[in-house]
Amino acid sequence: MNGVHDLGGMHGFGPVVIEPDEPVFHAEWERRTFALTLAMGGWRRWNLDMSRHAREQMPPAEYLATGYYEHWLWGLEWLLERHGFLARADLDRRARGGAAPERDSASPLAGALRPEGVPRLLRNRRAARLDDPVPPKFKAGDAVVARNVNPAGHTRIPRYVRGRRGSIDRDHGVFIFPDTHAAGLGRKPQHVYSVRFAARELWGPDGHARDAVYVDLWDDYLDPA
Amino acid sequence: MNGVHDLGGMHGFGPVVIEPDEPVFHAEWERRTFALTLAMGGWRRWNLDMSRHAREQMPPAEYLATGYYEHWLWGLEWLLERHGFLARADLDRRARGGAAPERDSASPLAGALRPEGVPRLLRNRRAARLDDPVPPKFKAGDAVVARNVNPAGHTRIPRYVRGRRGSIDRDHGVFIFPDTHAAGLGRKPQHVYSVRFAARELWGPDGHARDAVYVDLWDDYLDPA
Amino acid sequence: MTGPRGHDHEHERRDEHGHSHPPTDDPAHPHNAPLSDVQLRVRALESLLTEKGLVDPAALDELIDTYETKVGPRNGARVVAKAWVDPEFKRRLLDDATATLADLGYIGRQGEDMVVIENTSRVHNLVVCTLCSCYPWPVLGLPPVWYKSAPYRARAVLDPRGVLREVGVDLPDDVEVRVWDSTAELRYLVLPERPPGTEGLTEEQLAELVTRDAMIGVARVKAPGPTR
Amino acid sequence: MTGPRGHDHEHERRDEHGHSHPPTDDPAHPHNAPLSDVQLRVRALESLLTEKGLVDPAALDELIDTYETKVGPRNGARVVAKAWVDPEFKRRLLDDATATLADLGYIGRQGEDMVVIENTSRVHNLVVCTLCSCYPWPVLGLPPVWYKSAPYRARAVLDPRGVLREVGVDLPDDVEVRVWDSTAELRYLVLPERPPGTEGLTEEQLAELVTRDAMIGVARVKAPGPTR
Repeated sequence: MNGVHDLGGMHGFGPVVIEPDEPVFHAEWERRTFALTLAMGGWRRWNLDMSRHAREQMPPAEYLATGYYEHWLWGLEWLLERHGFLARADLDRRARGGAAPERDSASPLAGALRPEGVPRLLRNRRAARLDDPVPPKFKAGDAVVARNVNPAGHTRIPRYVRGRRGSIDRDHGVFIFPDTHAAGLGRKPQHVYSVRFAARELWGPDGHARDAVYVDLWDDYLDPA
Repeated sequence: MNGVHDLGGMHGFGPVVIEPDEPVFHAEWERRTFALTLAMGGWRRWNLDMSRHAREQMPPAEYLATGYYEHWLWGLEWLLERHGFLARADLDRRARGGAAPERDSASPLAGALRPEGVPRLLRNRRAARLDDPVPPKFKAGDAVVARNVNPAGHTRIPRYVRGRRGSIDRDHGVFIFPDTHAAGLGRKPQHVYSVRFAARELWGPDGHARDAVYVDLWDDYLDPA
Repeated sequence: MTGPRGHDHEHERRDEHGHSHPPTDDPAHPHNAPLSDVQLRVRALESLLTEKGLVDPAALDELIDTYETKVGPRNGARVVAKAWVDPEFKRRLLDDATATLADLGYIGRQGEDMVVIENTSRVHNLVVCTLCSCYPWPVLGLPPVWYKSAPYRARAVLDPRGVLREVGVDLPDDVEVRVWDSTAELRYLVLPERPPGTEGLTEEQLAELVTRDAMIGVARVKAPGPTR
Repeated sequence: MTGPRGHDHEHERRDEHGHSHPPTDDPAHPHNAPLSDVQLRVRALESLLTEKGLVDPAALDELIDTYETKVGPRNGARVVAKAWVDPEFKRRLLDDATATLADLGYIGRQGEDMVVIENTSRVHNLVVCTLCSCYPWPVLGLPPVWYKSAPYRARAVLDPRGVLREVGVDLPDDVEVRVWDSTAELRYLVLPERPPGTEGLTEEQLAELVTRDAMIGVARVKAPGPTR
């Protein structure tokens, strides 16, 4: 989808400000949101692409007015509701009531993430890479053009490369295709490449003659140039 | 500038909802904001392109969270401050104080818009059209490509046509060029054309095969295709 | 509403897209609610500019009155009806809209350079301004909220058929949709199709059928009668 | 902060871009201020999911502790220092980052497939994720606020030299800037240039010089000494 999350190339957001000695989290609710997202992901009712898609459903003005963990919280609530874990109305009610967590009120179900399961969850060595013997459509050095597609669903081809010409820098191998995976339509294994786009090709005279942007793109996003 | 005001082609904003029997204004502050903007424009310290540019400076999240007359108000405040009419800090102070308008506390200056001047102001027959004998670069039927430019300043070439191919539908004559005019860099007279872009050229397979978008573009935004 | 000077007893509610709505009798928001921030701010702005002699409140009243009571879509409707009954006028209107509308007095601010585009059984036209909210004031008045809002500006160019379907206009696949994005100082007016069954109506009666939305391209003109 | 369970005495302030900041002693916001909406909401969410048996709060604590105390940019710094002193390791790291990092145990979530890119006197690399905030967790920990925020995501691809200038890295015109937009599941780590004057330092001493920002590409590694 062409959402406000697709920020590459936008003006008007002000300077980049690096906070010195920044802590990992800035508030306890950020810690808990982070951990709740990972723990609930452990139920494997949704995949990573669905998680990203969920965050992209946040209303645009709200997305831009809030930070990272608010996006995570919004996306988690959206997924919990859609997968029947928790209705937002129930959460609204509990939040208004302000009741303190009753942590010991239930034993974790079998299948819930336990402390001893955390190292295994985080040592994950497989995310989106696949072993399927899919041949690549391109090889390093090939000239390509990024397709001009504008799907309403989740996609990982940013607007700023669509219709632009680049060249294959390297082939990363076979991966899950996010557009179908986010929609529950399968993994559609295919190659991912780093594609080099000259800054001038992407931005015209406003780009620097020497510079380039490398974007990871799937076979389905590319045509021969 | 590639700002959030450049909305063409975005997803995620929800349905179009037409309000039945909608009034011209929905609140008194909208009436006054509208009229203040026109009346202060009468001082001719800024032009229409500078007004649009001013509204585009609104922080993106705020722009998307607010409506039309809030954009106008924000832009008017920005212009008033930059042109030395009124500091925002003074306005903040007055707004906090909540003092009622003291309308008769000063006589309008010579040059201020008076009621009898309103019909002439609104009967304006010249906005951006010029008589300069500038030859057109293109004629109806010519194949063109919209330039891929990404200026940080004001521009009227929407992102969704940049780099796309179209054809000249008609030549509208010679007009002021907004990119320079908004920056106080002159009128740079040139032709404006309606350029027809096939929906498939703009949106790829997500466009309808039969449809087209006509966009008014200046010579400086176009190259021969 | 308490008239053009009635600042004090207003309030607005906002929908999820942040658009203002007219005052209601919603008991959660009584009419004597305190002034909102934006109300206070605009009052402060007007008072400061008035004190400096930069604006004359009476001129503001006159500007507002013009667009609330004098200039509006009835102007455009009269033009459309005239074009339906007068082929020579229609020819001139499509050929040189600016001069033809000026002859009727429908000329001026945000309508200095006009283009009229004709809907037919084969072509449906739709007008938008994706970058701000350009709109032909002399013939249609000030634009409605939906025209100025993000959903329309975002989707009219990408998915015009979806937008039209949403507002009740279903177009067959073999009709061509042309979307006009008002990126320059040209202002567009759609000349809608004259509905069948209106042969006996006068120009004045026809004008009454023509809606604002039909002249933007998001509605069809309907014949009068039981189906209306 | 009052420790991992200290919900109650927190507050945050937000800057103009809506980002959270750590608690301060700002007297306008005392530490016993009521809980904010988002604090209440997350507490409610955790309590409901816990009551349903879907999460174990002790597991949440373990997840948080991992990224607050175990996984962070010191991992990446050790890799960089090793590559500076061991040419064979550096060759393998650039050739097959995933396997080489896995040998050191720096493998896992959000770092399953790694690419290391080398800065030289001719090429400066910069990593961004314009679409969300992808970041190599096993070597750098969780991303900082600026990396996740709109200004960086918007401008890193369009105006990388302007961004770098803003954060104190001025690049000569003849250096090529390569921006890596992490749109897929590859995660990028920049191998910064070893600063001159560090010939006598041990691998451990070198690792101490390497900053998070240098491994994202928005800073240079500086030699120790009075200029630091």
